[in-house]
Order: sequence, then C-alpha cells, then structure tokens
Amino acid sequence: MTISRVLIANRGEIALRIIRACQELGIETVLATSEADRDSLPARLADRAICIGPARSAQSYLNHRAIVTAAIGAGADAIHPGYGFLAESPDLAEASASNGITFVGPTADHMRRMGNKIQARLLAREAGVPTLAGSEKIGSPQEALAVAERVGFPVILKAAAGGGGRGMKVVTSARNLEQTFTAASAEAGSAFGDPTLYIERYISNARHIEVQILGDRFGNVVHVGERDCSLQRRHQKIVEEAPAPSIAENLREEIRNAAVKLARNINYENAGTAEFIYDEDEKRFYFLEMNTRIQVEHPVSETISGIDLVQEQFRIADGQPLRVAQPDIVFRGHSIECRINAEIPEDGFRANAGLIEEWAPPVGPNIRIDTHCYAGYRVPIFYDSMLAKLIVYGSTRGEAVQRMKRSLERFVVTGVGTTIPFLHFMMQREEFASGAVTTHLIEDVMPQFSGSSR
Amino acid sequence: MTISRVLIANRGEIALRIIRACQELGIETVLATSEADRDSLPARLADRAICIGPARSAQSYLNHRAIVTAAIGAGADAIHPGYGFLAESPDLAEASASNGITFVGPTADHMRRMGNKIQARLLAREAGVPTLAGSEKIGSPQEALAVAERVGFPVILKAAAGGGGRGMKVVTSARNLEQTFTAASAEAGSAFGDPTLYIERYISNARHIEVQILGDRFGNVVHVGERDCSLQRRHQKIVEEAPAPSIAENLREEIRNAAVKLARNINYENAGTAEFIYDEDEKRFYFLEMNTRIQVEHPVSETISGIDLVQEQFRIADGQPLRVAQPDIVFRGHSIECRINAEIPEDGFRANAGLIEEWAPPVGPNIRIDTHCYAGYRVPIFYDSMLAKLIVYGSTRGEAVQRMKRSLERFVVTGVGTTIPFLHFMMQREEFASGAVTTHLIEDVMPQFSGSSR
Amino acid sequence: MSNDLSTLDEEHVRQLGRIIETLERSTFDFIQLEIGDLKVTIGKGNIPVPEATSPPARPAVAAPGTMPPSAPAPAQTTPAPRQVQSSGHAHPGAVDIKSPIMGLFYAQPEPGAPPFVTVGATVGEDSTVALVEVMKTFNAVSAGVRGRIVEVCVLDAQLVEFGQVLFRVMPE
Amino acid sequence: MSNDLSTLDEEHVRQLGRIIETLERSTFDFIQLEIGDLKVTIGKGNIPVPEATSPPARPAVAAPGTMPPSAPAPAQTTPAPRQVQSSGHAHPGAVDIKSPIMGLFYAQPEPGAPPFVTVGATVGEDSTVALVEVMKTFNAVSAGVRGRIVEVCVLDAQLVEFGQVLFRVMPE
Repeated sequence: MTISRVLIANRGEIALRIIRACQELGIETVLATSEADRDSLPARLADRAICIGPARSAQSYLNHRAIVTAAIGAGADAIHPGYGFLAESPDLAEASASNGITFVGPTADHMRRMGNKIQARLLAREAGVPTLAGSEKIGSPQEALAVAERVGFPVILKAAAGGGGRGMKVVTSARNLEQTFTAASAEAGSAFGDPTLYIERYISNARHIEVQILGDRFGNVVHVGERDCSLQRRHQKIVEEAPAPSIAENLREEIRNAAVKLARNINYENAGTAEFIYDEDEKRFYFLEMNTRIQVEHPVSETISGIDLVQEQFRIADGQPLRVAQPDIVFRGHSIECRINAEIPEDGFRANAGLIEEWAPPVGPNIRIDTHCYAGYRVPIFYDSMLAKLIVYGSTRGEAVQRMKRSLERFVVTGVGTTIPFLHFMMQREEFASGAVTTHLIEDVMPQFSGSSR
Repeated sequence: MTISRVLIANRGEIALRIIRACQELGIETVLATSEADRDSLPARLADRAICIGPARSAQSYLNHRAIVTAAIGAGADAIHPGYGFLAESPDLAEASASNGITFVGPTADHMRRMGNKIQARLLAREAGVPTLAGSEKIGSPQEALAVAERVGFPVILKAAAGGGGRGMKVVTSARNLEQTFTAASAEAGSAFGDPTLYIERYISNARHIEVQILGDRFGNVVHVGERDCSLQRRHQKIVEEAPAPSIAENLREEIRNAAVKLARNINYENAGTAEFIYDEDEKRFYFLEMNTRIQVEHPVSETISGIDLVQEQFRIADGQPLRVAQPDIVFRGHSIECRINAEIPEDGFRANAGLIEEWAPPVGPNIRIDTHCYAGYRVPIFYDSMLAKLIVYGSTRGEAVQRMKRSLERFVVTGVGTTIPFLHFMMQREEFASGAVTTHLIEDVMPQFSGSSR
Repeated sequence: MSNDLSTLDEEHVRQLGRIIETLERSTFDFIQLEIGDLKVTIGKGNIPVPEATSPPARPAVAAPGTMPPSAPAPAQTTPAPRQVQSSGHAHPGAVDIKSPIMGLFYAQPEPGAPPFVTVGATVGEDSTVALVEVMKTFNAVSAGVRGRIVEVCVLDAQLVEFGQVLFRVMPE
Repeated sequence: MSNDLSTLDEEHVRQLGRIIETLERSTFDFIQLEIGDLKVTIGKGNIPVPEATSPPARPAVAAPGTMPPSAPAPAQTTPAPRQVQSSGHAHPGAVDIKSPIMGLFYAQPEPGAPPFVTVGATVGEDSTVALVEVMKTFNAVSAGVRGRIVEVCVLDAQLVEFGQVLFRVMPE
C-alpha cells in the first residue's frame, strides 16, 4: 500500500468505519471535523482530527477547498469522502488529483457521467441494460404531457441532477402535470443548481434492488451481489438486505450481470452501486441510476460475501488490481441491516436530537453494529439522524429476521426517540417475513403501527 | 422449539454465549451461579440467576445434584452445561434425563464411551480411523517397557480417564520409564479417580488438528470443518484457527471424513469434536480423543461456516433433524481466535486475578469478542483465567493474521496482566505467518519474547 | 416534607458541623449519609461516584417470553438473598438464619405435619427449623442461635438459593 | 414548590454560611448536600464530575505507525484550539484572536517581508494580523480588538484549525 495517511472527509459511523479499515491496513487517519464534531468518537479514535469549519455543513463538510487544504496541511496522501456530503463531487475528486492526492473513489469523469441521471440512462441503454420508458429531458409542461401520454400514467418526474431519493414527484393524471412540473423544476433548480427534469413511467408495485460493484484500474469488474432496499419512508431506505428475497434466480443473475456490464462499459473504477427498480407485477427490472460511492448499506454485502468493501476501496485507489475474480466471490446466508435513526416514526419520522442517556446495543455472534454513538453523546442538530446501523447475519433469511427481531428487543436507547420500535414492528409483519417487501409497504402499515404504539 | 426455559450450568463467556443463543431462539434463561459470580454480567443478563453454592466449584459448578435441583426448582425444561465443569459428566446427563429435563449435549452413554480414552481408541480403530501405535492399557512398568520398545522412544504416557491436555507425560528413554510410570499412575488416580494408563508413540514435530461434528437423533452427521489448535502452552490451547493451514487438500478431506465416520459409527448426537495429532514429518494424522461438548474454540468454525453451533445444539437436543446436509455447508475465508487470559506469559503463564480497571476491546467489521468482562469487573480467583476470546475473520489467512494483529494492538486492558502482548508477539512471528505452527512453537520462541519484553 | 433548605434547622446544621469535626479527627476520607430524601457527602479528594460498569439488558420493545413473578427482572442486579434480608428492617436486632445449601425448602418434617417453627416459636442453637431438599436428600437446617422466630421469609416447597435468608430470629 | 432562589431565605443562607465556615476550618475538599430537589456542593478546585462515556483508543502493544509530534495522541480528547488557549494563562486579561477559517497561517504578507505583527505591536480593530490560505485564496485576519500583542501562538506556514487561537492581545 503506497497510501500512508488518509484524510477522512466525513463524520459519524462511516468516519469510524473508515478509521477501522485504515487501522487494519496500517494507514494513518486524519479526520476533518466540523466544530460540532470536534469531540466526537471518530475524532478521538482518528490519529489526528482537524477542525475545518463551523457546524453547518456548507462551511465544513461540503467545503471541498477546506478539505483539500486540510489534507495538504496534514500531509495526507489520500482523501476518503465516505457517503453523502462530497462523496459524489467531481470537484473534490478533481481538486484532490490536481494536488497529487489520491481520491478513494471513482474519477471525476465517472462521477459526472453518472451524476447526470439523463446521461446515466443513456449509458445504460448503450450497455443494453433496460431502462424505464420515458424521456431523456423535458423542457416544458407540454413536452411532459406528450411523454406521459405515451408511457401512460402514473409517471414520475425526476431531477436530472438529483439522486438518492431526492427531487422526485409522482403524477397520477394529466390534470396535475403542469402544476407539478413547474414546482418540481423550481425545486430542482434550488436544490441541485439544475432545473432539468425527466419523466419515467411510475411503477407502484415495485421493489428497489441494487447491485454492488467493484472495478479496478485495469478494467476488471466484479459484482458483490445485490441488495434489496425496498423498505423506505419518504424515498429513503431504512431496512436493507442481501441477497434480494423472492426473485427468480435467472433474474438475479441478469440484474447482477447488467450492473457489471454497465460498469465495464465505462471502465468504472472503485466501489459503486447500480440501482434498479423491479416491477413486482411484470417481474422485470429497469436501471434507475448509479451511485459512485460506498453506500450506507454496504455491510449487508460484506456480510454475505466476506469482502471488506472499504478496504477494497483503498486497495483499488492505491492502484492495485482486484484481488478476486467473480468465481472467487462466495455468497453465503442472508444479511439484514436496520438503520437506527433518531426519529419519531409516529410523527412522520420527524428527526429529534438531544442527549443519549443510555446506549446499550445488542452484542453477540453474527451481530454487527456500526455506530459513533455512546451513552452521554449529544446528537447534533446539524446532520442526518442516523445513530447506528444494526447488521445481522443468518444462515437463512428466516434466521436473520429472527436475529434482527431479538437484537432490536435488546437495543436500549434512552434520551432520544428512535426508529427501534418501528423496525421491531416491521420485523414482525407477515409481509416482511414472507419477503413481500415493496417500496410502499411502510406507508401501508404505518396506521397500524401508530395505533399499536399508543 | 419445545424447549422453553434452560438452566445454564456454567459461568463466564460461555454462559453469556449461551444466553445470547437463547435470546435469539426465544428460550428463557436461568443461570446457576456460585456465590462469587452472583453479580457477574451473565447473571445480570440471564432472565433469572440462582445461587447454587459457594465460590468453590466443587460445591457449586461441579455439583450435579445442585444443578438438577435448581433446574427443577426454576421450572427449566433443559440444561446446557457449556464446556469444562460438568460438560462431559455422564452423571449430569443421566440425572437430567431421569428428571425429564433435556440435556443439551450427547447422551450419558456417548460420554462414557468417549470419556475413557482407551475405549475411544478402540472405537476409532473399529471405524477404520488411524490411531497411534501403542497399548490399550498397561498394568505395570514392565508392560510399559515392552510396549515402548515395540513402538520406539519417545513415548507418551496418558491417563485413560484424562483428556484436555491433562495427565500426560513424555518419556524419552527406557531409563526414566519405570519411575515416570509410577508417578503418572498415582497422579491419574488422584486427579481422575482412575490410575489406568496407556502408552502412545510420541510425535514431537506435531500439529493438533480437530474436526467439528454435528449429529442428530436420526443418524445424520456432518462436519463443520477442522481447526488447527497447535499453539499451546502447557498442553493448553491459546490460539486456534480454521481451516487448518498448510495441509494437503486430500488429507484435509480424509481427516474430516474420518471424524464423520467415527461419529456416525456410534450414532453420535449433538456437537462434538474429534481430535487428531498430525505428524508434520510423515504427513499423517492419528486419532487422539473425542470431546463430547461444545469447545472453547467453536467460534472459528462458526465464522468460516456461518453456522451458529450453540443454536444447533439446542435444535438437536430438541429432537429436530439437522437443518443442513454436508453439501449445504459452505466454508469461506479464514478465522483465528486468540484467548485473552489473565496470565503473565513471561512468568510461565502464571494466572493473576484482580480488578479490571480499563477494558476496551477492539470493535469493527469481522471482529468478534466473546467475553463476560467489563471495566470494573473483579476477576475471581476461583476459576480459570480466560477473560475473552478475540475472533477475527479474513478473506485469506494473511488478512486474518493482519486483522488479529491490529485488533490486539487496539485491545486495552489495565488492572490485570494479560496474554495480549504475547499473542501480538506470536502474530508477528514468521513461523505463525507462514502457517508453520507446531505444538512446541511457543516453547521455542518464549525466550525471545521474554527477552523483548524486558 | 418540603424539599428545601428549611428542612435543615439550627439543630441539623450544628449536627453537620459536629460530623465534620468528628470526621476531621478520624482517619477516614469521607462520609456519606443518606436519610430518606436527605443525602450528605463529606470528604477529601473527588466525590466518590458509583461505578459505571456495563450495560444492563433491558428489552427496548418486548420481552421474548414471560417468567413467573418470582423471577427478578433482568435489569435488576440485586440478588434474591439481599432482597430478603432487607425485609428484616422491621425487626432491628434480629439475626438471619440462612440456607446453607440451595434446594427446595420444607417448613415441616413431612407433608401434613405441623411446621418445625412458626413466628413466635422459641429455638435453641441446635433446633431444626427446616429441611432443604437436594434430589431426595433432605438436609436439616439448624437455627444456630437461641431466640424467638420473628419472621418466616420463604414459602413452603420454594426453591431457596445458597445463602438465602429463611428466618429471622430475635436472639435471647 | 417554586424551584428558584426565592426558596433560599435569610436563615438558609446563614446556615449555608456556617457550613462553609466549618468546611473551611477543616481539611476537607468538598461537601455535597442533597435534600430532595435541592442539591448543594461546596468545594475547592473543579466541581468533581463523574467521568463519562466511551472507551478511548489506546494501543495496548504498539502503534501501527508514527505521526509527527504535532498530532495529538489518539486518546487525547482535548482539541488543539483549547490547548493553545490554555497557554494564555500567563497573560491574565488578554483576549484571543482566533482563526475565522481553517487553512495555512502566514504571519507576513509575502515571503521575505516583515510580519504583520510581533509581540509588543499595537493593533486596532481593523489591523490585519495574518493571512490564512485556502487553496491559493488568501484571507486576511483582522485583530477585532484594540490592544497590544502579548503572544503569537502559531508558527508561520502552519495549518491552523477553524477557531484556533492565533494571537493573544491585551486590550487597551
């Protein structure tokens, strides 16, 4: 490994996750922190922490100039961006490269090509990967109407520069289309700096399936299996699992191969994820977008494959060829991840911050906790509400569900409200137990949870 | 599962391990504790704890009548004995059965047949499993001399009722034989209540390899791979790994199959381990003994197979057929376990008890800690010195060694001396890195460790 | 009782002063005093804090099963014997008769017979007060003290732990 | 009961005073008094707090690598800026000039030029005292206070953190 010191441009559990990978690889860690995270657990566990700016992300974690400066000042020869914040910022990748610092991720060019969702759809089609019927780009409500009528309602309007579930609006009939188009375009402009929209056919009975990819500098690409991330609230994932339950084996192979083909077509480098929507009625899948970073839910793939994805990210960034070919990757058993968020599910998953009084996560074989929290930690109001990821393994999906249920029962958190009771409720639902997980399941069962928790 | 409440007749990390298995299986736990362990972590985490006697094991953990009474009084329908103490006591198994309580382990008959090492050797030969040249039973020094001259010096004298490394003496020439025989016989009589000895050819360049077995009530037997436990001090293991490094694949298959055959021949039920000695010079293996219980080092097999052996013990005891056939068991990667003992390696691994002041085990993906310790725990003087088992997984053996090394570096214990520095030293030895691990390695390198730690 | 300083009257303050002075003359480092709601700590160095130890298991959502009411809650770390002893506060000066072994407690020599002792009974040191059974072996428990039984702490045929308090006796 | 100072009447304050005096005469460091909702702690030095929280990373055997001496040890939780502030104890009454951004600190306008300020220099609120560079952008740092520089806390061309103390000034 020629990388000897890395600047970690992130916070929370992923900062800690990266520190741990580095400890095992013998890489020194420098953590860039905001003022609010100065005394955080990752700041204490890193070899060094540098306060790069005030609490607000725009002036700290989203400031790529500050991050590169901190890396130079600390003598770091690499930057790991984690997920979120600047993980998919071509600017950070470029600034790193032009300062002779290794960016642990794909190239700025890969990010740009996949960052624009319209271009990503084109790339997928070039690779022969199915995409949803819809448009490349729409310039006016009239154009939107024409496309919508061609593909049929309901349709979904998406921001070309969006992603990760943000900037999406479902339109069920021609009546609301113009109004929604105007609103969505304005929103996209202010949120992503680009008002461009595109339309896709909307699949209501859908599952979200994504394929983990690793590619190296030498054109080798492997997949590390797929994940099902259908359990979402407000288009954001809260439960993920691998492998995807209840899909035909030939489809599983197809979806995995499609992802590999897409990545190979663009010489994709480092870890990435191809996201697909799976039409439960038609039993077909369609490419949605590609995430050019490590994802929150990467541990479920690590658990079923035994591959440490974050360590592989470093090896790839270091210029090493992939250590495994596809046949070397052995999948075994089933893994589920629950996101423990500081949120009140009954109240529309409203985030709540505050002081964690008790913090006693479950422990035991086949239970993994990725977290930066501890008893006495004050959850800052400035960042996302995720406190921990609880990941379990089981020989079978049933065993994993059972283990997750018991683990949630033993997870004690007081001081802040969490999603634990809701996740426990979900684990007991027949729909989840049977693998009949769709993107609207949470919405469907929410009234019953709210009723039961009174 | 018809078992609904189990009495756990053990202490320390294995008590906690069993509690965790039960939490996931939905079995209530009642812990039988000695007075010294009344406030221990497992006593607090069990659903109920019952103090069965004073600190000394003879009047508590070794008192099978007290244990069965506690089980009856607490309404338990099963007893799990853990390892050590009464785990291989036919009396406890029998007393459980005659009181209508399920014993989570093999039958008393299996224990008796395998408990006598001379009989176990016979059973192995019946199954066509190779044993070391030697005698069935020797009655006098003269007989011992005759056998020793037939098989050739050095030889090893063993107690028929011994096991687990206890009651063994190596004799290098005819000169010491008579004297050693008399001493060993007397020792065996006082330690195991049976002075019977037998002789085996002694292999000096040896490795200790054992095979994990699971058998059910219906005659199904599978192996869960082999473990190498060669790293021993005073015939007691301190590092174990799976799979065994540097043995030919055909031998690996042979040794696994031999264990299955032996177990199948006696309709073995529940978890068990067939121990072999592997002659590094001749590249041949010989059956030593069979342990009729779960072993300390079971987590390395769990890690490479994904099977929860303690949960399987409960399912088998419950009368369920094995859930897996041999082809279903997928081995992946490499796992190493280090025993963190409260011992001073430089001082002949002398045990030391006391108050644990700081206790910060390493955490992270692919690191598992089985322990009952915490900051503020006072290690009692009455029991064995094991504080924790540190288990790691790696895609390759090299990765596992590296992860173990880094994990040991991050394992902070103050207040009591531990084996951590010695284990760290061993992980860095070229002999260990290359897989050239033999039963005399620790003895060979000890002077260098003692020198370096001054 | 109103929870403010007015509960500390002239007399209390004088008493605290005297406690400080007495402690001063002693070789002790601190005194902690707790009377109902009132807690006083006086000492040198840092205030002694209860140690943190490790997380108790407390189910966040639901317990996996139910246990008979006699079973202590998982989070409760006080072992049973001490709970029983605490009931003795009602009889200052009384001493405990503890079970010398774990087993099933029998108050009478055989079913239907009158109990060995009841509250008010006078016992000598060698008086048998109960039997504790361990797998059909019945162990007689002697009082070990002369006096009058003031409390019977366990029910007949109940499992008693090693060291659990069976009776309380007012010595005579 | 109202939870404010009005619950402390004349008499209470006198009593507290006597407790303090008694404690004063003793060799003890503190007294803690808790009566229901009311808690009083009297003592010397810092208020003793029960320590917290989560395990520090301290290598048990060997560090995996070496860091320049400027890097704080992993177990050290005090961030750099506070360490710098603590050096100011030598100048009671002095105030800090902190870095408004993270970047490379330059004491002079260009290489070879004299520094903006040195110890003893007088500054006004708008005086530029240093430059902090973030990727070729140089940000002027103003004193923000009138006074005399009594300490320069960082070296030229060193990385300074957000909020790190650069200078200490005795206000005039």
